[in-house]
Amino acid sequence: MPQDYSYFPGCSLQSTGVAYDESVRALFALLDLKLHELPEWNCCGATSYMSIDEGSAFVLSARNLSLAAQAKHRDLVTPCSACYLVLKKTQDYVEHYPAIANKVQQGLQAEGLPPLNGVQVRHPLEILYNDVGLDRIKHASVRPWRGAPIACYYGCQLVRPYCDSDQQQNPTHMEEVLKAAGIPTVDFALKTKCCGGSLTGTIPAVGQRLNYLILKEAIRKGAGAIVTVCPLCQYNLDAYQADIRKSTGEAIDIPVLYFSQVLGWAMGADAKALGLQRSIAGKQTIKQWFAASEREEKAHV
Amino acid sequence: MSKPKVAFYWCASCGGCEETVLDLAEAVLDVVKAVDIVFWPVAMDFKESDVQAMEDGSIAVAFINGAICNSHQRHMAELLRRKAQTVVAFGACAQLGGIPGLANMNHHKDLVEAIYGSDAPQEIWKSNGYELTLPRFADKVQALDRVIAVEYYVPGCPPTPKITQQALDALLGGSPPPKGTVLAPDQALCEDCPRRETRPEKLLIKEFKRPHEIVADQEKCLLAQGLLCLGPETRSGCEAPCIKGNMPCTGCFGPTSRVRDFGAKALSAVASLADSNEELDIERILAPIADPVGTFYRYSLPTSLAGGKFTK
Amino acid sequence: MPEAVEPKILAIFCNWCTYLAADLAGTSRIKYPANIRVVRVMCSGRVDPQFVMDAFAKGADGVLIGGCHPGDCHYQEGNYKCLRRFELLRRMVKEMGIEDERFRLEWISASEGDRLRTVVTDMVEKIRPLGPRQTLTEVTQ
Amino acid sequence: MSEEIRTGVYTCHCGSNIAATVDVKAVAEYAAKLPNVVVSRDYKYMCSDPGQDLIKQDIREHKLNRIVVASCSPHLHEHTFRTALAKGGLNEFLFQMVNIREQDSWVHLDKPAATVKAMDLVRAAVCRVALHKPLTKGSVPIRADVLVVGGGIAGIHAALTLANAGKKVYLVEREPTIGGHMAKFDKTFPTLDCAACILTPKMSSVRAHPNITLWSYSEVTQVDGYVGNFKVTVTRKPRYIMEDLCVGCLECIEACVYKEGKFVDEFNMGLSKRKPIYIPFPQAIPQVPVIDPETCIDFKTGKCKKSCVDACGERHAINLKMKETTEIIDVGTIILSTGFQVFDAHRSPEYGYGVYPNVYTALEIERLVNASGPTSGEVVLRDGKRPKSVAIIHCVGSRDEKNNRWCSRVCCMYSLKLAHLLKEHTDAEIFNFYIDIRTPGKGFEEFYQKLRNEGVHFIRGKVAEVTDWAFDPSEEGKLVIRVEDTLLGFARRIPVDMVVLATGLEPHADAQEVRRRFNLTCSSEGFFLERHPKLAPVSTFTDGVFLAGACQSPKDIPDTVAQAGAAAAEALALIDAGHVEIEPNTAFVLEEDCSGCRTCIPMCPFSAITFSEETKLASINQALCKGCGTCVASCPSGSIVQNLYDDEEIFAEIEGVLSNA
Amino acid sequence: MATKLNFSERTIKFQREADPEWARQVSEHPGCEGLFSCLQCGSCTGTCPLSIYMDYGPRRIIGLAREGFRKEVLNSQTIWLCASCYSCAVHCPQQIHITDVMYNFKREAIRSHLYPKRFAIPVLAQEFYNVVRRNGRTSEFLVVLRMALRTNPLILFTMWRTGLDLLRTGRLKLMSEKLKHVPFLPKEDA
Repeated sequence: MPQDYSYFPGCSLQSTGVAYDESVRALFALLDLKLHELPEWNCCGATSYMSIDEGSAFVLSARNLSLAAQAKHRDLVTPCSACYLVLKKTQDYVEHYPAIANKVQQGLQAEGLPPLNGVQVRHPLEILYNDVGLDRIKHASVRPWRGAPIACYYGCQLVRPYCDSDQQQNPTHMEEVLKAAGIPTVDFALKTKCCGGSLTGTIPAVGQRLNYLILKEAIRKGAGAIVTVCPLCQYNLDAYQADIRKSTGEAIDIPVLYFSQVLGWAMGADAKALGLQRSIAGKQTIKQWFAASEREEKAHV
Repeated sequence: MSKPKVAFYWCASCGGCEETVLDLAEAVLDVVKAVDIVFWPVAMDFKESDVQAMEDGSIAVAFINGAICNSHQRHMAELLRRKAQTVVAFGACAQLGGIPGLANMNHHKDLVEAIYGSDAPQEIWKSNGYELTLPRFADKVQALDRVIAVEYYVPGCPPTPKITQQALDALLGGSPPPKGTVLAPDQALCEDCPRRETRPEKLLIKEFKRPHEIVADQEKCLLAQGLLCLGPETRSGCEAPCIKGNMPCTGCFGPTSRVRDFGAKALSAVASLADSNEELDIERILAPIADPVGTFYRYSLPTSLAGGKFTK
Repeated sequence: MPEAVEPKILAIFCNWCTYLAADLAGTSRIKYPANIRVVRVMCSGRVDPQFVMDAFAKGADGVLIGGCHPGDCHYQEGNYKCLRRFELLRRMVKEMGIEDERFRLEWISASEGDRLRTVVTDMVEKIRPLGPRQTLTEVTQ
Repeated sequence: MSEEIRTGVYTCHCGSNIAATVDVKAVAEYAAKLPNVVVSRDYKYMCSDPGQDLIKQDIREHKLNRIVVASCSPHLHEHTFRTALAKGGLNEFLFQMVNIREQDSWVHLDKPAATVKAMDLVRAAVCRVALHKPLTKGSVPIRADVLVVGGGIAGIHAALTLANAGKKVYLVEREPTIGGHMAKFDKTFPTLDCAACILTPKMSSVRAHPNITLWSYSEVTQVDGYVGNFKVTVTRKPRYIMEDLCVGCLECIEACVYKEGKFVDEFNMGLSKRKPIYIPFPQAIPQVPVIDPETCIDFKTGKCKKSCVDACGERHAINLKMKETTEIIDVGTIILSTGFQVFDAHRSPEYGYGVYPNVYTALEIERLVNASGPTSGEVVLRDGKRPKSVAIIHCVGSRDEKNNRWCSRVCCMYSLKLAHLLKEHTDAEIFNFYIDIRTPGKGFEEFYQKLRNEGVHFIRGKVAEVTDWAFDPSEEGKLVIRVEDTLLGFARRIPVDMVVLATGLEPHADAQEVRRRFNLTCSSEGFFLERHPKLAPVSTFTDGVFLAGACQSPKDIPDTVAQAGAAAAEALALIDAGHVEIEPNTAFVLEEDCSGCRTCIPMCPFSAITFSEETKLASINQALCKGCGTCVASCPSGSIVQNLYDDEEIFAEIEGVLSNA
Repeated sequence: MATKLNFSERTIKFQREADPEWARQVSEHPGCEGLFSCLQCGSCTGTCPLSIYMDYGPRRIIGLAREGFRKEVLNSQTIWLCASCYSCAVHCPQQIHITDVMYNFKREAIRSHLYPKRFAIPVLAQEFYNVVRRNGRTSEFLVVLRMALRTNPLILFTMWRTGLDLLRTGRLKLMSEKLKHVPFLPKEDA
C-alpha cells in the first residue's frame, strides 16, 4: 500500500472548498499518508472550459497528468470530483483517439513535458476504501459519533462514467467507510443525482430547485446532515439554503459536510483543523455535534 | 584397360572431408589400385593447368567438397564439371552449404570488415611491388548444386569412411544409382540409433538442457534426457558415432528426401515436444534453445527455403 | 520513391474457427483490406513451419496463422501444438530478419468475424510502413 | 504418373454477389492462361443445375481430369460440386474450391484489388489441384442410441419423438426433475392454455416410455468419440433416495423433523420455503424426493433422529450413504437441449431489484400467479396486500450494450401475458414500459390488441429508474417509475405498488464448459452456434450433435418444440442411413520411411497413432484419425502424409497464391 | 380558461431543411460515434435531472442530430441546460456518450454564434475559459463577477448574501491567483 501520493487540489479547493483541502490534509496526516502537492498545477479543464475548446481542455488536463508522471509518486490524488472525472476522461480519450493523443502530445512537447504514462488518478474516498481499508479505519476511529445519522451524497462526477471501483448506479463506499468509523447513515435514492453544477449561479431557479430536492429527500429519510465528496456539491447544497428557505418557505437548515471532515473528527482531529467553522448552513447542529468533550478539552490544556 | 580417372577438390570447407579419404586406412590402397587419381591438390602435386589440359569428360568422377563462396571456387567447380562425367557433392558443405553457409546470416562485406577491420584485403592486392588479384566473394555462400549440376551427394560432416567407401563402390561398380541420389539411407537416424529402445512412447519435454549442463546417461535416449538431439530429423548412414560418444546428433547428414527445409522441420518437431499449453510456460521451456538458426540450420542454411537471412 | 506496392499476406486458417470467422465476416459484409490470401488447413496444428519459411522465401510480406482459442480446438489440442511451434519459430524468423509485425498467430473463433477484421486491418496497417520485402531470388541476383 | 493434367476452371458470378466486386470475366480469362487449364468459364450461378451440368459436360467433352470452382465458401457448396464431379464420372476429390464470395467480394470494396485477389486464389487452386489424387470416402456405422441432454420441453419433445420411432434414448437432466422453465410457467401465450396441463402429460410419457432411460440430477461430464460412436460419461449426483425403491408417497417429506419449510425453494424462485427433503413440485418427474445435504441436519451434524428413514419404513428407499456414480454409455448421435438462464436483474441496479422488496422478476410473477405456486395463485405483495398498480418493464437486460445486446424475443409476449393475468387476478392498473413491442407470431398481434382493449397502459420509453423517492404526497410509500413517454414527448413519474422486470434470456453460465465438452462453437453472444443459420439450423459443426431449443438462441415454446422435432428428425435420418460418410483427409505413415522416432505419438489427441513393438514403426489407425494433420506437421523425417492436405499440395497452393498475376 | 387558437405555425419539416452530411460529421467526432445506434428509448431524457426544463431533452436532440436538423439542435436550450452529470451516458443502452455529444454541440453553437447574447451559461463558459487561459487557474469570484456584468448586473444584488456568507467563512478569494508560468495552449481552429 502506497503511503505517499501526489496531490492535485484543483481550483475550488483554494476558495469555496478550502475546508475540503484542510480536512483531507488533516485526515491523511492522521492515517500517516503523505500528500505531495504538484508544483505549478493548473486548472483541470473542466466542464465550462470543455464547452469552448475541447482540444486545449485535454491539453490542460494532460499537463497535470504529465506533472504527476514526472513526480516521484505516480498515484495522483484529487479530492474534487470534477477534476477526477476530467483527468480520467483525458486518459481515456488519449488512449482511444489518436487525434486527441497527437494534440495532447504536441501541447506537452511545447511545454517540454513528458508523456502521461503510468499515472493513476485516485480519489481520497477510494484510497480510504481500498488502500487504507475498513479495518484500519475502524481502529483509527477514536471518537464516538454524537450526531444524527447522515445521508451520503456522491453527486455525479465521481461515480460516472469513469468510476471503476464502486458501482455507478448505487455506490456504497462512503456508507461503508462511515459505518466503519461508527457513523450511522441513511439510504436515499438521490445520492447520485446532479446538484445542478454551475446552474445555481446561471439559472438559480433551476439549479437551486435541484438542491432543494436533494436536501428535502435526505431530511425525509431522517438524515441530520449531508456528507459529500465534491466541493461544488458541498457549495451548492450549503450556500443556497437561505435562498431556498426564502423561495420555498420551508425551514430547511441542515449541515452539508465533507466526508473527510466527519471522518477526521471520528479519528480525533480538531474541529478547526477540519475547517468545520467554514460551513454556512446548520451552524447550530455543527456546534453541538462537533464540540470536543470535556475530557478532551482537559487533555488539550 | 585404363583405370577410371578420379579427381578430388576442396572448396569452402575445413578439410575434414579430405581427411575422410585418408581415414579409409588400408582400404585407400584398394582405391588407389582401382582408380587413377588425376587431381588432388591437398595430397598430390597437380596444378589447375594440368586439369585444363585434360579432355572434357575425361575424368570419371570428381568428388568436390566444400561450399562455394568465391569466384575461384566457382571457377574450379565449373572447370571440373566440364572435365568430369560425374560430379559428387562430397560432405555437408557441398551438399547443403554447411557451416560456412551460416555466413549467409550476414553480408560478406560486414563479415570481412568484422574480421579484418580497416585492413580488409582488396580485390587487387599490392605488396612489395607485386600485384595479386584475389578471388571475389559471391553474394551468398552456395551449395555445389546451385552452381553446377551435381549427380550424387555424399552427406556428412565429414562423411564417414564407411559411407565414402560405399559411395565409391556404388559409383565405380556396374550399376550406378539414379542421378540425384543422396548416397545414404532415406530414413532418419533413430532407425540406426543404439538407444532407440529407450525412447518413451509419449515423450514430451519439460526442460531442454545443453550438453555441458548434465552428465548424460550412456544408455538412455538423449532427447528423453532433455538434450536437443536431431537424430529424428537427420538422415541415417553415419551409424551414430556422436551418440555413441554420448553427444546428441547435430544433423550433419541433412534431411530425408521428403523434407524441404531441414531447419524448419526440425524446429517443428522439437517445439512440438514442449510439454505445456501455456504461452509463457512454452516460452520458458524453449528458452534454452538460444540460437534457433545456428541450432537448426547448422549445416543447411544455404539450401534452406530462406537461403540465409531475409534481407531488405 | 518506388511505387507503393500493397503488402501481400499469406493467411493459414484452421477450417473450424478462423476460416469460419472469415466466412462470417463475409456474410456480415464486414469490410477489411484485400491484402490477405487464405489457405485453409483442417487445424492450426497442421501448420508446418516449412510453410512459413516458404512463404517468406517466396516474398510474402506477412504470414498470419489463425486458429481456435485455447481450449476450443475442434481436435482438442492442435492449436497448442501450433502455439509451441510458433513460440520458437517467431524467434527464428526474427533472427533471420523478419520483423515481428510480419508474423502473427491469432486465435479467432467462428463467431469473431469482427475480430478477424480488426486483426487483418491492424496487421496490414503495421506492415505497410515497413515497405515491401524482397524475395530471395532478387537478393541473390 | 504420366497422366496429362487437364483442368477446368469455373468462376461464378453468384448473381451480382461476386460480380459486383470482382471482375469475373477477367478472372476467367486469366485462369484460361494458367498451366494445365483447358477450359475456363464464368457463369451466373455455378451451383444451379445448369452450372453443374456445365462441369459434367466439359468433363466428357474436354476430357477434364481436374476441376476448380471459384464461387462461395466450401462450407456451403463443396459438397454440391463434388457430387457434380462424381456424376460427371470424375473422382470427386480431383476438385478444389475457391472462396471468392465470403472471403473476397463480400469483404472488400476495391474492385481491382478484389479481382487480383480472386486471380491469386484461382491460380493457387489450379496449382494445387494438379497434385490431387483420387480418393474414396470413408464410412462409419451409426449407433442407433441417442443421448438427449437437458429435460426441458425441447429435450422432452425430442426424446419422445425418437423413442416413438423406436430408438433408445438416454435423457440426462441436471435438476432433480425434468420440465425445465416451462414447468414454472402459469399460462402460455397467446392461447393462455395452462403450461402444466400441456406439459405434465408429456413428462409422464417420458417416465413411462420403455425406450427412454431418464437420468435426472445427472450431468454429462465427458464426451469422447465421434459421430456414430460417442462414448459419453454421465455423473449421477446422489439424491439419497433410491429411485427404483421409492414409490413417490412423499411420506418422508411429511415426517421430516422440520415441521415447516425453512430453506429457499428454488422452484418457487425463493418465494416460499422448503424442507431439506423435498420434491421440487407436485408433478415432478421422477416422482422421487431429494435430500439437500447442505441443509439436512443429519449431513451437517450427524445428529438427527432420521424420522424420514422411519417413515419410509420397509421400503428402505432412503440411503443416506449414497455416493455419486458414473455411467458410461455409447450413443450414435446427441441432441443438446440445455436451455437458457434468466438475466440476473441485480445487474440492472437502476430498477432496484434486491433493494425494494416489491420489485419482482417475471419468473417470480409466473410462480405468484400460478395456482400451485407459493400463494396458491393469490397475487399479493410481500406485505400481503394486493397491488393496485403494477409496472411491467420490458427489455431488462436485453437490447442493451452494457448487458446483453440481443432481443430476448419472448419478453414482449410474456409481458403481455403477465399483464393480462395480473389484471385478471388483481384488477390493478397495469403499465407496460417498452422500447418496441414485438409480436410477430401466430396470434400474437391479436393478443396485443386484446390487451389494449383490456385497458392496459402501453408507454413507449425505457424506464430510467425505480426509486422510493416520494416527491409528491401521492407517491408516499410507493415505487416511483421515472420514464420519458417518448410518444407524448415528456417525462413522467408514475407511482406503483409492484414492479415486474421482464428479464431477458441468456446462455447458461457454464455454456462455455458445455460447449467444450461437446466440441461445439458458440456465437458471439454465447449461445451454441448452428451449422448454418438458414440451411442447417439444428446441426452443428460437430457431426452427429444437434441443437434444440433456447440453448441455440432465445425462443418461445412453439419454436422450441418445432426445433426439437427437427433435431430428432436429423438424428433419425442419420440413424436410418446406418452409416455416415467421412472425409478421407486422414493421415498415414509411409512405413518404409518411418524411423520409429515416436515424435508423432504424443501429438495425436485421439490416440490414433501407435508404435508397433514388432516393426518398430508408428502406424495410424484410420478409423480413429480425424484428419487434423498435427502429426504430419511434426513428423521430423516427413514420413507422415495426409490426404487432401499433403505437404506438396499446400506448398503448391502457397506458391500459387504468392506468384504475381 | 380560453386558449387562443393559432393557425399560423406549421409543424412540418421539409427534407431540404435537413443536412445529413452534418450528421455524419458529428458522428465522426471523438465520443460521438454512437449517434446512429440510438434506439430512441428515452432512458436519457428519463434519467436527466434537467430534462423537465428542456425544450427537447437529450433523446430528441440525438434524434434531431442524426436526421441532420442542425439549426434546431444548435439553437436549442437543451444543450445549454446539460449540467454534464453523465447520467444519460451511464444509462444509455447503446452506450452513446450523450454528454460528449452535448459538449460537441455547445462548442459548435459558440463557434457559430448561435446562442442568445446575454444567456448566462455560454457566457460563464467563455469567462471561465478566458480566465484560465490568462492565469492557468480559475477564480470563482472573477468568473462569476464578469459573467454577471456581461449578462445581467442586477443579478449581483441577489448574490450579496451568499457572497457575504462565503467571505465570513473564509471561502471567497477576491484576489485571483496566477501561475508563474501560464501553460501555452493551442486554440481550437474555430
